Amino acid sequence: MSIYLDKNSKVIVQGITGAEGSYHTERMLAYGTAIVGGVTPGKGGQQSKHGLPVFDTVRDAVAATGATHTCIFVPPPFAADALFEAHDAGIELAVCITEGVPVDDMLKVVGTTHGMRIIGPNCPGLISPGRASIGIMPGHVFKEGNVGLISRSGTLTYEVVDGLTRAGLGQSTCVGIGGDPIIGTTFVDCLRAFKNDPQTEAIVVCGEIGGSDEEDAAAFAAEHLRDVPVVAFIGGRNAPPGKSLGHAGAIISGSFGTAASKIAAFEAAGIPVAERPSDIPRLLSERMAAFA
Amino acid sequence: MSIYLDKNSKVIVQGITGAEGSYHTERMLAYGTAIVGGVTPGKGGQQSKHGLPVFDTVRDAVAATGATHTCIFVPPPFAADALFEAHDAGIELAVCITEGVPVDDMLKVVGTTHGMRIIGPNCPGLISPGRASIGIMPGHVFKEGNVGLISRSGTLTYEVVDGLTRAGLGQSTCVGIGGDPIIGTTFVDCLRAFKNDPQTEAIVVCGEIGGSDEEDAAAFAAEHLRDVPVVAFIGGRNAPPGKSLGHAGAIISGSFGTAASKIAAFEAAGIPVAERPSDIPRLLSERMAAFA
Amino acid sequence: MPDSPNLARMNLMEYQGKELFRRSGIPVPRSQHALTPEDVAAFVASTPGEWVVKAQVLMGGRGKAGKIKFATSADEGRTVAREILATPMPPNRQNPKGEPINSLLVEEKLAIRTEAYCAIAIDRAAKKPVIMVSRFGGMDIEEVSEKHPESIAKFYVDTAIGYSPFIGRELAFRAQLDPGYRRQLPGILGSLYEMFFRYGAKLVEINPLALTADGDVVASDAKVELDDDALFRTPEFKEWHKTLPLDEDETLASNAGLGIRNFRRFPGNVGTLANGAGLAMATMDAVSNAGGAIANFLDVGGGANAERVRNCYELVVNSTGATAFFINIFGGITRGDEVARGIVQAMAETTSRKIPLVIRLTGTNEEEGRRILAEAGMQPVETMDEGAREAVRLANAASAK
Amino acid sequence: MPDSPNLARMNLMEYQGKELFRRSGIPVPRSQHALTPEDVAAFVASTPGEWVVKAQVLMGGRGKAGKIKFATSADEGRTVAREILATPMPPNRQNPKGEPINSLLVEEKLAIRTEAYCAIAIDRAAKKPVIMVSRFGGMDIEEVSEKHPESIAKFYVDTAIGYSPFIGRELAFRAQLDPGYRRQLPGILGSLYEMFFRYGAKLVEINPLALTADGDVVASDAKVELDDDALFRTPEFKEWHKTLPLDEDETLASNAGLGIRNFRRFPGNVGTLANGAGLAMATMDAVSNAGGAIANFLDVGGGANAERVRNCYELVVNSTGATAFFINIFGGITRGDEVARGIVQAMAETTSRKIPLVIRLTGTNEEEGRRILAEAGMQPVETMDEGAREAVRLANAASAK
Repeated sequence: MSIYLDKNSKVIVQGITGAEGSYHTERMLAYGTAIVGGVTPGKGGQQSKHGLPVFDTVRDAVAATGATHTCIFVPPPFAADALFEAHDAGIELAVCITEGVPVDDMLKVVGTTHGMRIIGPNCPGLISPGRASIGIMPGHVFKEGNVGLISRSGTLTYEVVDGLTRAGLGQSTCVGIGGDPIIGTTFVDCLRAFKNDPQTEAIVVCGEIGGSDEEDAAAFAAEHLRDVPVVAFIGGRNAPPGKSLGHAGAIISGSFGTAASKIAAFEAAGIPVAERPSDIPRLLSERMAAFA
Repeated sequence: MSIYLDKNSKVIVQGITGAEGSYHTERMLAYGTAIVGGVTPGKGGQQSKHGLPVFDTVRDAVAATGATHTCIFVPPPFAADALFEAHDAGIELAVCITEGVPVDDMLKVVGTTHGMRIIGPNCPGLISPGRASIGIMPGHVFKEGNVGLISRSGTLTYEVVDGLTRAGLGQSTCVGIGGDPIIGTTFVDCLRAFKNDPQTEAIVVCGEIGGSDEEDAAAFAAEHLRDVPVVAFIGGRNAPPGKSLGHAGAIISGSFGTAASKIAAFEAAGIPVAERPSDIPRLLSERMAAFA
Repeated sequence: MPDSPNLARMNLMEYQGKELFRRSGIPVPRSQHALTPEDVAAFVASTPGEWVVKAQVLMGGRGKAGKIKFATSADEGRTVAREILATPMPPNRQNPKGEPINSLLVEEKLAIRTEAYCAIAIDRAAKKPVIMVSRFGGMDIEEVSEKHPESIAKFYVDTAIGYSPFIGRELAFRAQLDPGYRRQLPGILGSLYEMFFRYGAKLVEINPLALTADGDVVASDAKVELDDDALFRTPEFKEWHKTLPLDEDETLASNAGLGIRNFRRFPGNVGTLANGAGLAMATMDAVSNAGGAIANFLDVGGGANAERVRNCYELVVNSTGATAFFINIFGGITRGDEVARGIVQAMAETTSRKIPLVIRLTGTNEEEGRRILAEAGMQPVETMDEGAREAVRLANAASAK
Repeated sequence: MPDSPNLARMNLMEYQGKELFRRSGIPVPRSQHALTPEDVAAFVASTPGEWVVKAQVLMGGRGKAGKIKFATSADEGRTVAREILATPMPPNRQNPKGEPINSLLVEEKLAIRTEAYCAIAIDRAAKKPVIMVSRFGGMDIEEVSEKHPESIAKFYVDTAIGYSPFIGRELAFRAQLDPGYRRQLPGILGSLYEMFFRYGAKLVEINPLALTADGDVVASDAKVELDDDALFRTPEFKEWHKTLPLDEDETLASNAGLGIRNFRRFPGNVGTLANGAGLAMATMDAVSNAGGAIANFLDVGGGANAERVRNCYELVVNSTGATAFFINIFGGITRGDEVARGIVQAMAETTSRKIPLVIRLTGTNEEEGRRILAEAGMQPVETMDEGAREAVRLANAASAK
């Protein structure tokens, strides 16, 4: 088992004939993902260069292929529209790779597309190693196994996973939730899913400064994951403090999470925080041994 | 039992210090309705002339009284706002008496206030005889009993109920759903509730020309109320056809229901349609005898 | 009838609809509203080109009726304007009286490649706005609906989400529009959706939505119906409202202080008045069932007071063939005592001729109301059917004199 | 840092924010933007009255710094304008460099009865816009939040429903505003909410929101932060964007073709470049962990090509104290072969001085990338920690020379 994605998940690609969409479709197919078609308005009826059927609309694609998942590669001004279209067509899970989506667009999307899980935007996607990958993650770094991983960062995720894989710690599912202020799926959402996934035996949470998602994750873990080994990492520990947003920003929940506050939250929840990514495999192994 | 409203339902009145709100609050209290307070912005902390606490906001009123029902007497430009406020404060059922609410306001309200039942707008409210009344119905006409009644019209409802009461046929709940194009609760909603109400043994549906709510009700009854005596009445049988809306209107579902189409729908569902309101008690008694 | 969508009133003329389109960012041809042939001539003289002169009426079928003509010079403009204004729109099935022509729109003649149809209306059953698109533009949409029902693509909008461009894209594909529409339709429908809510519309329709030889998508006609109940939001339309032709019944109702939908005349001799549209219809039905012929529909509304009842009495007596008057009041929000006072006062004060009254008064404050009527020497009947029978009897007796 | 809300960039000056308020129907005082003392004098001369002259800067604390002054005559206007423009805004804790003053706003002096605070911001955790109101207007809201946290009333808006006037009404009561605000606040907050989405804001703040002696509610100041990512929607702001002061790092980043948030300098000697903000931060952490001092943060972004890598190299070499350069690429969307070509090309083409490179390259197309580097005589290290150690060693060695 895995969360959100397995090898039977039928996936379409919105923007399949664009340069990035086409390139990563090829890679996802190579990884074994069940990509069943793509969407490019005006190219309905054609075939993509991968031999996949192209549709004018998500609705057409879903009707013809039974797709439940979508991977969105469209420019930022059109990302919210692509998400609304996917939702309207009954898609269950949408991965939005696009970087630079206006935050107010996401406020509207996240507040209205109930019933559809969104990963991202500005994220590398998710992968259930050995089964399927949606997004842009380099598949060869990953290895099937029992560690669930959640990360706000893209390349840092690969870094951490690379270490896990080299240490023989395979992964159940790795989710890159994205670094934007408003995202569809949070750490807590993923933790809840991992909790219910029989394959996942340990969890790595890769956070970074800003926001309060890590603090929320620590609180959730303290309450619901007492019996699961969890290790955390916080990127940007040594980053000098950014400019203060000042004014209203500072008095709203979640706008000003420092590395110290996040580390303290995890430690209070009994979760060790790795000082460097390369420390994660050792800490996790120790933790797993302690729980065994 | 009754539907939507019983004597323990805690009710507030939005617009309690206005002329209509105050007058009908008095009548509702006299009927035995558990009115626990009212809302008039700026008069929070005062008492209404009925001795009820007045609050500035629905949220305050709900917090202080535990109200679950509201009755809205505010001018048309503020009706949608009053409904949004009730929804936000966690009200379960809102009766909107106001006539002349813009139809696009109601499109937004009905499409977004999920979880709150709305009766109306432009309706006389609902009454569970012998228990409680919300709205403007003349309570002395009604009598507790086992007939559920649903009507799009106000005064016609009283007419029909007067006949039922005189014939000894008491009512479980009577709902005036309102005559506007977009309303919160339809015939079908009420039929579903009556189906699940043990007290309700027979149902009267008072429709009128326009829309397709009667046709939908007939279809629902044909499928789900085969074992319940139902009688219908359609107002406006002899009304000469109105001006054609023409164009787009005519090709949309529900915008052009003639008396003939409604009568045919009920008859196809095995439901007798009374020719005049005064025929309803006899038809219903016959029907109840046949089902007994 | 009052509650029926059939009587939506605030129908805008083409030039008014296009003004809303312009304000909402929907492309429309260059144009000028004109009241006289001289206005047309002056405009064409000052702005050379090829122009279309169109009668501004609410009826359809202007082209077939010769009420759309072309002009390329001031003289030609004056001539065709005169021709158009010379006669009213001829009657058709839906508008048996035709329609007077009071103004013209002089509009840029477009080089049209093809035409489509789009509209936003309200679906009562779905409780949603519905956006409709068809590739059959310029035809009557009811006809299209009959002959090519599959050609009309519809999208029911969830108002919690609102409009997003994919809706227009999807509709363009589903309706198999010319590919030239694809880029522009999503934006145009978005503006139309925004306009629908901003101005409180019940229907907005662009038919035809033209695709020009240059590849532009332009609203070639405009049909907009605004919701009377939303006019408080747009006081700027009050002027327009006045320019729209009210029919005789609507004018009478308006003059009597009633809503324009609350009164309608018929050829019979039994005048009626009831409170509430449903009861008013049932009252008409009761008169018909009693073998009578109704003279009118009249819903006095929810908050009837003495003055309003008097006005209604006079309206019916003076404008219909009523020889008896059946007043049927069932009190909910309307209090029987007020109605009774109104009736007594109406009969005391009115200078109009007196016709026999049959009064049925029950519901809220009915005892007090009946007491007042009794004191004034009037006796109410007990039931609606009884009242209808009595009113028919009195009307026929009076008419037979 | 790049993903942090701390670096929101499109902060508008007061006069720009008020222009948006004006367009959005939010009441603002009469005012005139002015660049010179002569402009101020001419305006005051032409429009007699009592005027306030305010420095247009992003920093707070203008009043205390003497950068808000009054004028009732042209001469006085000229004099106070000169005084304000004479010196920059003095530094404070948040802005240790102060801020130059380039323009002024001349504004009607209001007779103020009392002041309140209102704002709309984004709550990341709730994923909702949050509307905030406090009766403590004119104070720093962070200070209010510390001293009177209960005084700040908040409403989290469900974007599926949007704003409705009850929200403003409820906030006015909960924040215990002067009753004079009640009638106008709901409309003002509605306009502010609409503006928030129309212009793609991250924060809109009115502090103070004045209640005048005449009973009008007016935005006395304006703080607006727009989302860079939404600027495509409002091309009219491009001009404004240019007028805002970029700091040196932002200017350097922008000139190198990077996003203004993607580069930041520090005092150390280890230059860094990574792809992705998370990895860039982790790279800085790795250098620190290896005992080194970083010279910069640099996120080359997701789609790095040869030219961009060269630009980044030159940026770091020419603008920081870096004596060695650690390139840390983990390929996902960025392909290792492209990066390798970029590095090779950068070193071949650059006219900047050469400093030792340490390259860590893995992920997508890493074999091809490494082959390219090897052919050019460069050898990548295996891990980030190893690379960081090597870069620190080389940097310290070079710096020691």
